[in-house]
Amino acid sequence: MAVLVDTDTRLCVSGITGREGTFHALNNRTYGTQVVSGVTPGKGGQDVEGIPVFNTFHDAVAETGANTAMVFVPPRFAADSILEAEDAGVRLIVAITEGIPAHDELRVYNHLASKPDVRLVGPNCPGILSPGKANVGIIPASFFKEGNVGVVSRSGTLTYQIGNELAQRGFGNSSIVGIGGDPVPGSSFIDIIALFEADPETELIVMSGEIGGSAEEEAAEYIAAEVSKPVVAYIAGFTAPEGKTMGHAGAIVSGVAGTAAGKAAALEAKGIRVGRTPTEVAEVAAEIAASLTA
Amino acid sequence: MAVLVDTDTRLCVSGITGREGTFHALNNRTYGTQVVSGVTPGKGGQDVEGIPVFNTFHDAVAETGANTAMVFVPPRFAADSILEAEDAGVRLIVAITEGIPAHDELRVYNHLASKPDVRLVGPNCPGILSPGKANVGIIPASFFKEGNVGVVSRSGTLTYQIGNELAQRGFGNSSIVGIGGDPVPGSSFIDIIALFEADPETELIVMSGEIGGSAEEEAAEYIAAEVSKPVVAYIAGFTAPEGKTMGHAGAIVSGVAGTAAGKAAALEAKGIRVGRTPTEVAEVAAEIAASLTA
Amino acid sequence: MFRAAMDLLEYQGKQLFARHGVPVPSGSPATSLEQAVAAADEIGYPCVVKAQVLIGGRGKAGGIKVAADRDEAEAHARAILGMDIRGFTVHEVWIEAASDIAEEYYASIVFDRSAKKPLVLLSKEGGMEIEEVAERDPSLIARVHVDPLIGFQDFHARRLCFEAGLDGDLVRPVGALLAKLYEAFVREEALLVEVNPLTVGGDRSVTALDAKVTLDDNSLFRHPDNAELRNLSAEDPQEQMAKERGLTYVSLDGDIGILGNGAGLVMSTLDVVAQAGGAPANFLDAGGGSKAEAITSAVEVILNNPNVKAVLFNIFGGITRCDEVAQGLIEAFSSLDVTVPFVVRLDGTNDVQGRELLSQADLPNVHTEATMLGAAQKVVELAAGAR
Amino acid sequence: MFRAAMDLLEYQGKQLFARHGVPVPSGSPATSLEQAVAAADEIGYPCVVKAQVLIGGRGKAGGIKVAADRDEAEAHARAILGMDIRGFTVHEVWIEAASDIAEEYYASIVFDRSAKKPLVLLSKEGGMEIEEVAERDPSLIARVHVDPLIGFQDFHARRLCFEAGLDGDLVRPVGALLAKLYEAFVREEALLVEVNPLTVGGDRSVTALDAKVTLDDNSLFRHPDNAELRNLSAEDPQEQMAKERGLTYVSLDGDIGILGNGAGLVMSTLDVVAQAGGAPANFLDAGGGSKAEAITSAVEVILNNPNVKAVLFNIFGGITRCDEVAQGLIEAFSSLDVTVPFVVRLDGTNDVQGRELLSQADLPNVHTEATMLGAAQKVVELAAGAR
Repeated sequence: MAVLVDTDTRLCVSGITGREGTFHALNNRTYGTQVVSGVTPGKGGQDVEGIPVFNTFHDAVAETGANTAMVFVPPRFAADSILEAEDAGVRLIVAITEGIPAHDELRVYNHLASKPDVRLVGPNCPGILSPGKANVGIIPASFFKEGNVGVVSRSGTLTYQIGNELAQRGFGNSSIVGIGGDPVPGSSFIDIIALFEADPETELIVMSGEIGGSAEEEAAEYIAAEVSKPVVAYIAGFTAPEGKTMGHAGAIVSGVAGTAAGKAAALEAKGIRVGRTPTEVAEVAAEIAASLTA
Repeated sequence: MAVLVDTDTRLCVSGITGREGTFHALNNRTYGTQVVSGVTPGKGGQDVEGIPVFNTFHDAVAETGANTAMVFVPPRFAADSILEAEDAGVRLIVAITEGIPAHDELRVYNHLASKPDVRLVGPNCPGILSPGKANVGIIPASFFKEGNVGVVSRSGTLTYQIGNELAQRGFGNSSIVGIGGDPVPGSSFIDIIALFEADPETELIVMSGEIGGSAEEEAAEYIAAEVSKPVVAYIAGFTAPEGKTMGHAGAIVSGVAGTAAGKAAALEAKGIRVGRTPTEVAEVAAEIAASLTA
Repeated sequence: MFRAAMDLLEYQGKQLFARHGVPVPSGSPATSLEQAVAAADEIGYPCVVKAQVLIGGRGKAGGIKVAADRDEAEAHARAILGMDIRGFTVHEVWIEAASDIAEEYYASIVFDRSAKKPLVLLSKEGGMEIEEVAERDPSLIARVHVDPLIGFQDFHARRLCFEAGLDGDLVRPVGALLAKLYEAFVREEALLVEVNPLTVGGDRSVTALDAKVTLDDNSLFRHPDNAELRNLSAEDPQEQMAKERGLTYVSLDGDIGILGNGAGLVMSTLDVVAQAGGAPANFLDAGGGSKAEAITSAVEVILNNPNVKAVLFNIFGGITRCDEVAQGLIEAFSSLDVTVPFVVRLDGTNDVQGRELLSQADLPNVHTEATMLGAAQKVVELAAGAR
Repeated sequence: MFRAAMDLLEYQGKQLFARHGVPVPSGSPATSLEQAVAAADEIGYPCVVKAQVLIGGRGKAGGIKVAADRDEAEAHARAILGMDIRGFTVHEVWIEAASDIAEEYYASIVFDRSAKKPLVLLSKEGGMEIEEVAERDPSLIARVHVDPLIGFQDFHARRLCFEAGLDGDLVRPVGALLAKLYEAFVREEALLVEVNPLTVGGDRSVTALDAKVTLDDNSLFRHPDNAELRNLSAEDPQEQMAKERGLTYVSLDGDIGILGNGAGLVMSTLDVVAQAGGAPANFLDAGGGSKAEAITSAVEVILNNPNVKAVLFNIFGGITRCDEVAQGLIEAFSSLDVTVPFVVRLDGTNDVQGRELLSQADLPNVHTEATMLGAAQKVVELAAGAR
């Protein structure tokens, strides 16, 4: 078991004929992911090292049974590509693209909110890796092996750092899910933690947050109320200067300032342990794992 | 039992201080409907013969526990009022208003489509009467008594005509639901027939359609597949000239011309009896009722 | 069914398209020969003289002619202005620059009542016989539904173009045209926009060479400019009179005038009259809550049709009060010279009072009947007697 | 977190509001004394001279003054132009017609990240202390979420006005202003629009007397006019330099230059450096997939800050290839005169090749470390030695 992507994943890559799209599509295929098709308007009929390319997601789904989309197109085309994938019947959409306009994200999020069977992960995320099963995205898979730690993170490279620290202490992962750091992520910490809670293979959950917004505070409430498995958290940004955007209106809205200290306090108030550095997160995880075995 | 409105209905009337709104709100209350509040922006704090008036639906719901809205405001304000009622948590909205712009109806319909627990009946409909329990709308209740025939109709006055013919043969009604004749009704024949199918009191269903669109053809399919109770249909418009609007593009779209003859044929092809006049509908109903008793 | 809608003339539709950036040929409307020739001179030659009527088949009827020079333009305008095309008189022509046409496609956006969404159609098989194409091989017409809350997206355009089989170089320009057409559909609150043909020129530019637009009467309060476009000259005189009075009236071929309240009941009344062997002269819905004044107006409209031999009033009162209807009928009789028989059936709200009023007024040649069926039979009998 | 956003000066915000019909006072911007006086003459007296800086508290700092006549206007403009307000130099003033103010309200629209919907706020308690109001009595601020797919409806406006406790006669004009503000928020793709104060005049007219607008950098490709509004003069020189090179850079107070790939990893790096006893001089995210060129640029930006005593490179390669990073660093050393020590930690994609490249290049005073923690400790030690 794993969450979201596994050996049943049939991946269609939007933007497959671009440099990055080609590189990661092939990389994912090399890892073992079933990369069944790609979409590039106007290049229907071509192929990328044997992966057939279609003009539309509708054709790609009809011809290759794609159930998962990875979106690699430039920001100005990304919202359209996500909406197209949904319209064509794809049920998991992983958007790697960084820099999508915020109002595009807002429209996409609220549109997908009325489609309970469709899940968007990202945008501006590194994707999802289920070690030994499938890699959808840009996570460097060689650092990770199969295991029982589920990782969910707002950050890309920080995820690798934490995963690496865990790996050095002998942990493997059920799945590593990057939800992205944008203001309107398609999936939240809560969404992914709920999946890990339900996944029999996952025994320990690591959640990596950062300053801004209130997603970590909301996750703290959810974990306390709904999650039976141990959770270790990390928050980046203790040393960061006050956010330069949103100013104080953000604080009026959410009632929280979104600081790292505030987030750590909210998590600890609910009994969730917070590591102060990636190294400390791995140490805490090892400690908890030891107690689980004991 | 009855469908949609009954003794649990707590009605809030939008446009209650208008002439028509006041008249029908009081009429519905006289019938026995719990008319708990009304909404007229700027008249919050007033009352209409003891019915408190609020500035917003949110206040009306919070203060009076309204669970049903009746919309009586002029067409240009009606879509806004429906959306407000939904936003305030009302779960059944009955829109009487005639002449709402089609694009407003389209937006409202598609918005409500993502709220599966909210039902809109109408617009441009006479409302819903559950004899002996509640009347929400403008159906002249004195012609109808409690019984086991469920009536659903696209037309207002034609409903009264058919109901009257049925009453003259001794039939009473579980509920009479006017779904309205607009191109984008909030509830379809299928929606209401499904309710009647599930309603223990309803033993016979009368469906009154008319030319245009393909709602009757779709209902025929649904009835054949899903409905165990006998259905008698009526279609108005055999003598009508070809529709002057939509021209032939409508036929290209739906593949059906929307004629009365076509609708009657579609129903009869599924074994559903179609009365040629309101009188004949009542005769067929009487015949079926006799066979049910036998 | 008889939903209030407003068809635009071709040139009105093109002007509306142009406001939203849909490419259309330049042109000018003209209602006189002088205007037509001046417009042609202004546009230059060759130009096209096109009859402006709300009916199809203009081309076959000789209502569209290319003019190579001023003499031809004048001759064509003279021939077309005043021409009768399938019952419609041509009061206006549109003079437009001649187009270089390599291909003729079809595009339209309609309300799909079944899906409750706008439906966008695109086909390479444009020209006059699109209905036949739809019947012969529906796969030649690409169809895409649009969620109106999210609007027309680039992917909708691409999907239509690829599924319709367009050449790659046309995907962008045709897609852009469709996006603008959708904007026109939504912003102008149209019930239908149709472009047939959508032409591709020798230079691969795309143009809406014809325009069929139906607007929603109910939305005209938000579009005062559109509200003024009404092309009354093409309408039936009784229909025009009824519209001015806020009544829904459709002319029919028979001799029995019909008035009822509610479209469904009126349609049903027509059916019952036909079943009884009569021929209705009209559909007239006096609407919900009809007041005495509306009834008086309605009688006037019905009797304005010289074919009417007898009139049936079929009222089932809900919002409409039968005493108001009776009062309206009495007032109509006092102000009009009524020479045909009336059959009146009043049921529903205040029916007793209504019948009482009629009985007291003792109007000449007005018969009351208790049932819809009885009333229909009576009026058919009276009309037959009056023939 | 360090999301690319663009704050507008008050007058830029007002001009943006005006495009969408939000009522604002008339006025003119001026960057010189002469322009200011000419603008004041044009507008007439009394008028207001307002410092244009991207920081609050202008009024308290003396940056907003009413001028009764030309002499006062000149005196105020002279005093304000060039003034320092909380670290920001005033390069521009806005001269506007004085307003008749009876009441000061507050209105804003923000992205609510938690609800994933725009949130519209309205309060009668406008003026400077809105945050305090929010803390003291949140019920004084009416809040309404808007479904972005259906947009701002009349009922949203009414609900805000009634819940904020506005007088009945203000419900329509304030509601209309909010609708236009929402249109501006959506059409211009803002992250924040704020009006504080929203004034009610003696004649009960409503006006946006101030404007705070934050635009989304990511959407500027759709808004070329807005893209040109950037107010570079107010930005930190290193931040400006970084922005021109497409890097995300934030100046900090310390002496250790930091470069990483990915905002999360860079933030984490700052934290670890701080824990090790150091003080970061900057946040610099070279981004995903950083190429050699971007790395060279980044080094230049970091070293442009004279406070930097040592630099930490913390790279965990995913898209970013460590050999590209090494190559970039080598190129930077060849083109720049580097005098401070570097600590480099390379992990992830092509890390072996990257470390090999560095070892071959044998750059002066460049130390490689295997772990993030080790690298942080080393750079802190080197920076301390260089002080």
